Amino acid sequence: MGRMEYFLEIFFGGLTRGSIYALIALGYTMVYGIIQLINFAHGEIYMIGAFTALIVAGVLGSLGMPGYAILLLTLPIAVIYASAYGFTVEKIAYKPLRSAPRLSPLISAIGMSIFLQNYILLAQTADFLPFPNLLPYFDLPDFVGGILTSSEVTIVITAALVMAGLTSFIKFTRMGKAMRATAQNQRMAMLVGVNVDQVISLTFIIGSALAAIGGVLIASHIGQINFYIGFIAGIKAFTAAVLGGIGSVPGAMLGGLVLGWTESFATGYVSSDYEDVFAFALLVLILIFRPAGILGKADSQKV
Amino acid sequence: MLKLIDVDAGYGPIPVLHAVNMEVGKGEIITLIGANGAGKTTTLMAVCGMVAPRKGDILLEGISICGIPANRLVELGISQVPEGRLIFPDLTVAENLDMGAFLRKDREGIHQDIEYVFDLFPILADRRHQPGGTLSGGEQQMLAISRAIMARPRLLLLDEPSLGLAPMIIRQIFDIIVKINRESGTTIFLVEQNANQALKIAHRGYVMENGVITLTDTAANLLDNEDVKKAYLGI
Amino acid sequence: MQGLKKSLLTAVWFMFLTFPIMVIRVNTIEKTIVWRWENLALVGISVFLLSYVWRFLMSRRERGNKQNAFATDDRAQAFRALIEDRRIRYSLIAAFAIFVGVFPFLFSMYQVNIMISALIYIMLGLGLNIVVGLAGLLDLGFVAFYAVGAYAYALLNLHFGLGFWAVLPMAAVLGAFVGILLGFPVLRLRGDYLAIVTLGFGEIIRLVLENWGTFTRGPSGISNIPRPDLFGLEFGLQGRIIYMYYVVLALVLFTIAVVTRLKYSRIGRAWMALREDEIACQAMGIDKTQTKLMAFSLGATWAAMAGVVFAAKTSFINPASFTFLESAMILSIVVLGGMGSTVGVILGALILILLPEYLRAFAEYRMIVFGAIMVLFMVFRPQGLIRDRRLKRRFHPAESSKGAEAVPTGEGMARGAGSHG
Amino acid sequence: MAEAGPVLDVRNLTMDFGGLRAIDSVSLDIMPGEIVALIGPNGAGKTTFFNCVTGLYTPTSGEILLSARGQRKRLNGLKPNHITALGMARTFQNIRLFPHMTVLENVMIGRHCRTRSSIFGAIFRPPATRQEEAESIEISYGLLKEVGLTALVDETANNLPYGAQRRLEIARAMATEPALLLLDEPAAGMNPSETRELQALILRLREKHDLSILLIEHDMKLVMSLSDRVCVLEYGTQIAQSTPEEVSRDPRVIKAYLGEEADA
Amino acid sequence: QAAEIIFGVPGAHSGDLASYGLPTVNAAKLVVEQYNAKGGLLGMKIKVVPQDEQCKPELATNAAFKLVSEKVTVALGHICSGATKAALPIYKDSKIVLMSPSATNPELTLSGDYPNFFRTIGRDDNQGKIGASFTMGKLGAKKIAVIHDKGDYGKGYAERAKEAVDGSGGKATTVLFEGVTPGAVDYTAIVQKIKQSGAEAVIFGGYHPEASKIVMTMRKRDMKIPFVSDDGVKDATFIKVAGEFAEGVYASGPEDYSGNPLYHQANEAHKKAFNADPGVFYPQAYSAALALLNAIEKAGSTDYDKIVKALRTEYVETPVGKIRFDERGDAEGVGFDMYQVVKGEFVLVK
Ligand SMILES: Nc1ncnc2c1ncn2[C@@H]1O[C@H](COP(=O)(O)OP(=O)(O)OP(=O)(O)O)[C@@H](O)[C@H]1O
Ligand SMILES: Nc1ncnc2c1ncn2[C@@H]1O[C@H](COP(=O)(O)OP(=O)(O)OP(=O)(O)O)[C@@H](O)[C@H]1O
Ligand SMILES: [Mg+2]
Ligand SMILES: [Mg+2]
Repeated sequence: MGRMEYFLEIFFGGLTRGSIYALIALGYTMVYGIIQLINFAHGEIYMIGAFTALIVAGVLGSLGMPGYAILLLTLPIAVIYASAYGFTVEKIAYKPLRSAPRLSPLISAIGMSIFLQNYILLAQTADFLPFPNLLPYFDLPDFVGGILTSSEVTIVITAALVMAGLTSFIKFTRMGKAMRATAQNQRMAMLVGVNVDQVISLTFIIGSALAAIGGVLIASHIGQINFYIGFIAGIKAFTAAVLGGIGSVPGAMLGGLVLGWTESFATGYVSSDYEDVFAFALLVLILIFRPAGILGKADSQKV
Repeated sequence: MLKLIDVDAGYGPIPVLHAVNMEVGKGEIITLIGANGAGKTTTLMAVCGMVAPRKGDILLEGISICGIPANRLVELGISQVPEGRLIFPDLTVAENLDMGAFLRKDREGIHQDIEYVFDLFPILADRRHQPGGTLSGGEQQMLAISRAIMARPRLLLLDEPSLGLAPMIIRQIFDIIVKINRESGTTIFLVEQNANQALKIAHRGYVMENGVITLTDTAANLLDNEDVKKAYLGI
Repeated sequence: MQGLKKSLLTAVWFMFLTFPIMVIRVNTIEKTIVWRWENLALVGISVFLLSYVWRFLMSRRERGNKQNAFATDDRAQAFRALIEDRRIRYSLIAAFAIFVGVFPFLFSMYQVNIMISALIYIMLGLGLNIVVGLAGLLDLGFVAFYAVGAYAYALLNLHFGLGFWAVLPMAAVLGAFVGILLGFPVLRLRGDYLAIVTLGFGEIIRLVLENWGTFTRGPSGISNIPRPDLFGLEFGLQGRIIYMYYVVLALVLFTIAVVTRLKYSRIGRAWMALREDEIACQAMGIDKTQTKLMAFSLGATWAAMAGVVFAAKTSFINPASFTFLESAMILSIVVLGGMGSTVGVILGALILILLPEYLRAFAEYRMIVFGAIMVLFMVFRPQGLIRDRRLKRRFHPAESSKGAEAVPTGEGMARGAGSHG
Repeated sequence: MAEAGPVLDVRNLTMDFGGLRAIDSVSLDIMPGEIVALIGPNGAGKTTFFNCVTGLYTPTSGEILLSARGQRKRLNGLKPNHITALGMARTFQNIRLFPHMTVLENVMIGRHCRTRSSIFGAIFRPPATRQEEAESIEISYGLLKEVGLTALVDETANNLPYGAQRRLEIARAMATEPALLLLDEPAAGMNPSETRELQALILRLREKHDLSILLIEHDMKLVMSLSDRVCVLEYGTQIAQSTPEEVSRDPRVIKAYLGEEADA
Repeated sequence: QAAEIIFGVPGAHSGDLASYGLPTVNAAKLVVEQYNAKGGLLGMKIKVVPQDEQCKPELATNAAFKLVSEKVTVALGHICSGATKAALPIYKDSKIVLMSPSATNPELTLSGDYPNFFRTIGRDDNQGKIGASFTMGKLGAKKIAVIHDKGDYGKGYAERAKEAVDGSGGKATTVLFEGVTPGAVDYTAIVQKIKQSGAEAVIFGGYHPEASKIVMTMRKRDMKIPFVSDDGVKDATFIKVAGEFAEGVYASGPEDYSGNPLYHQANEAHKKAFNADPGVFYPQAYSAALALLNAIEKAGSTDYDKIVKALRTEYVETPVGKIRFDERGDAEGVGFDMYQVVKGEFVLVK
């Protein structure tokens, strides 16, 4: 097998993984951007999205629905549920802490994460469950067939579309503008007429929706889930968000990809023993030279 | 237009305002003067819904606005130049102004108003693509005023607009306040340390000490008042 | 009435929310579905009832925020008066000291054992409190230094037969050294960037321990690590545990003494100032990097010492003990207890470490209850259990009367201070 | 003491932000005991000048020399804390106190660079450390007495009224034992009577501590009555430097800054 | 004497490894229920006391102390070898028998330090050798990729397998020896690396979640080389999760028990009681519970020495076969066979 081909395989493998990271990272970055909170429960939302999808797909499957119909119904329901969870978590665990010391919501988030994990553990199961492949299968042209699978193509394309959508939403809509203003100064945003509570809720809803999409995509691709998948994915996605510059939406995307590639290439050309070591070492290196992440802005506070 | 009736307010356990009564007529410029920490800012915060009064009531055109969140009050036509300016630091000057018009839908009008404030403060036009956070103190103050104007308010609350401005600009700003008041009939509620100038442009004035209104009269009378002269005018 | 409607709505919302997860269980292979409708009713009813409790607590919290000016001040004042009465204070302290002193003889080995765990976490918490609470550096990889200490003892013992007391100071120095090594490149990062980098370091160290099998024995860990000895005396299991308890207790007391002194020293003040405003600090002549580095490596020193104790206590270590979750737990101790406050951290450690143990009665619901309690604690006590108070200094009237103005002594000026979070 | 040379000697200081030249070749010296005011329209670069001199910004070019505490040093490239240790202290345009520390502690932070005790000192508290600490408290308390804040020593800084915060910032700066004090708009937000008190305070401090002062201020009354010399900036360039009277008559200054009917 | 027999079940019941620990609790409950339904043991009711330790050594010592202080009679568990090692001295000092369904670390029995330790699962070292020789011999692979999950169990197995391959005198070589991160989002990169290495077979040490992910990724990329693994993989869940992709996978496991009616009976009991398929280590746990209670019954007493003696002498019928324990505590008769997934079931490779 050619070196080039191997390189491409590794490259696309990293791209797929990176796209997933990016989708989850967006949730972290948006929430962080707006309320400066590292939402440790975000990984759990991703997991809940995947679980809901599994349940819905299971029910629909038992009704004998065709594959594409299952996907078309499952994805929106998973997204709705994940958003509802994100929304509720914010209302319960973070909103009462708006004026609390900065680290308090962080601890509340950690507690929430433990809670949600065990909720799924108790209400469903600790076991790994097979996840049906919901992604459409299509034949790829021969020259890429050996390198890529159709689900990878689906993942990358979906992620790209979603991110493009989000970017334009933030850039061009009123709500996006309100989000940016809220992120910078909540009090002032209120004083120009932004409904800050609503904006924060919306941020959680969008972030959770993206995580659910990521959850459904990757669960279909990998074919299994359990209650703990959110934790590792969450840490990685958070790393990606910081790598790209936390608070920055394009940064999260770039960070996700860079992280995905780093891990992929580290495995491919060095050793997967130290895959994570490479990922974190890269993070440290990048932050040493760009203290605010790749696309993060050093803050323009004046003295 | 605006009426405060026996308002008590404060932060958490700390009481600041005690039975404050004030009235602002339509199209009027009134000014609230007082020493540092008297509670002037707190009064404005109570009016714009950022601090909930503990007792008493606040009426806007006869309707109680207590408990209405700040963002809804903007829709009702209250706009503010807050203490500390609160510029959006990473938005550019132009975007900051745009945010000022957040609730407005008339693109044309917004555009015109941006040109209008650039006319008022040409230096902002020069800095229009610079992030707000990097402006000098005075430039930020101009931006904050412009941003408040962008909302086309009926009632404009100004918290020490002359703070940190060059003398020439201060005069200019007071002129602009008068101009806004005259041209568009905007009611103006001005909080100032610079009592001298404030009283010169205001119709009426209130004096606040330790959260209590101790004196109210027409601006001209206050300028002549011996106590006021001693305490606030430095004469 | 209003409340009823709200509660009903909340109940309905949660029934919707938990519907798929609580009610449906699918088997995708055999395409079978189990419906558990009874769960839905359960959720509905319990949420309905809980929402009343929640609202009640919320309104109390609100009221507390708004109007505690006089009410709680009275209570607090009365309490403080009680505490400040010397006789009462000293007898309270003495009673507590005696209790702590005879603890191992009153309770079962299990109790003593978990108390040792709690004491270790008090050490860790106080160490992290220097970094997070005093210096304001969010460190999510604190466990790395803990691992360094534990492995230092395990390996030095394995290869060179060094004992607990020999390794303890060595590990402290090693911890400080590693702290400086890791801290140096990253301490110029701001706030949460520092958090993630330290998280990264924590993971890196764990992964190295896991993968570098020839040196660390990899994932299978190191067993048979001896407990501390006392002039070569042999005790039974019970004796060893009790001795361990006193060793750890002594270390905790030492830690408390050191941390308290640091807090009210020149260095401690610089840390706090740094936490509040870095730029102003620099303008006041404080070397930012050096001061941060001091906090970071001092925290690391304590973590490493706690690591040695930990290795001695469990007699077995492997990398699985040093995950990010552990760092998160230590951080929770600090925040939940009350940042910067020593008593707070002690309470935090006792609660967060002992709580899961006492929740064992809940069996499989243990961790879900634990998570919920963490959230509730933060929601209803956001500033932590104990709010850090700044030391007040009373000046003698004699000294002040020479001044240009009269200086009130104490009471009047102390009020209201500290009521800002 | 170095003989009668300027305390601060700034030569051709230039500072660029990206494409923007905020300060353009400004030179300024301050003699011992002198009070110099830096005035100019908003955005002229006054605060930036402070930031360059105190090491928060690295100037694009130019020389900054400080003669204080018996030595003469080039400040370019030094870190802010180092510069403070050399004998220059400042206050900020937007007050930057340590909000949750007590008033006394705020001032004691200023003592940091004049004290030595280490971690070991802190832990073991040898007599030297104890004495140093006692001295710190005494000096800080003395300074609070000078600015009239002794009634509030145990209050946390964020609970102070605005004017008190300004004075506290000055006391904190004084605790570093500066030869040169930089004040950025100390009278902003004060009413005329408070401003008069401030003026007295500044003069008192100068007397008592052999202090030179560089001051940014928009309150012309204060500037005119306080300063020995005034330097005027506009768009980063220096347009005048002279006595207050001359400056207030200078047509360029009137046009750029004071406005036609300068009523000061 | 207590009027109850306390049956301790320490293990990971929450956290990332809960899926390995919870089946043991279920097994214990079912077996004990059986006994209690028959009127208990030695005239006493049996009570199951689960203690969660998340597979963490320090929590394991807490759990052990807790059980000791609750006067536990025998304990079934500690799932991970690390936690078991940390807790064992406590049971030993308190003279309590501990039987693990899943701790495979050789040291536990080979070191001779723990006369109170027993297990119903085989040791890593045996399995690794079996896996390697099967791959080199039966499958005739010359180039072998050895992958593990960096865990205690998986890495131990993989190292033994590698030793066996490298020591085969040139019959075969290890072309790749690497660990994957458990729980990682995907394993595409390592699979491509295996492909690139030109390996003719993969030996994997670890548990079924990673195994199924790797196998599925391989098969989806048309890599048809044999996949050989251990008894952490030889589990119904593996087939359930990997589905059609599981076909053809080899996994070693305790000597064939698919023909054992007790095995099927145990599975059925689980499905009936919990409405779900049993998880990993369920048969081992079920067997261990039977063995422990049987020993008490045969010993006619809850006395430590008598129980130990009974465990070493009395055979008992369990889902993993008819077993008793040797001097070191390993179950006799729990050797390893190689199985292959054929039509959705593990069948013995002859
Ligand atoms: N967020 C807050 N929390 C607690 N107390 C506050 C807060 N903001 C202001 N205060 C206190 O309330 C009192 C009144 O403050 P306020 O800001 O209204 O005064 P002001 O008249 O606007 O003074 P200034 O001229 O300084 O702006 C002061 O004693 C102040 O310390
Ligand atoms: N960090 C920065 N990045 C970009 N531009 C900056 C920065 N800091 C200051 N500026 C610009 O430099 C110019 C000078 O600012 P400076 O703060 O020195 O003004 P100033 O003279 O202090 O004004 P004021 O009296 O209003 O405080 C301003 O136009 C400002 O926008
Ligand atoms: Mg104010
Ligand atoms: Mg300035």
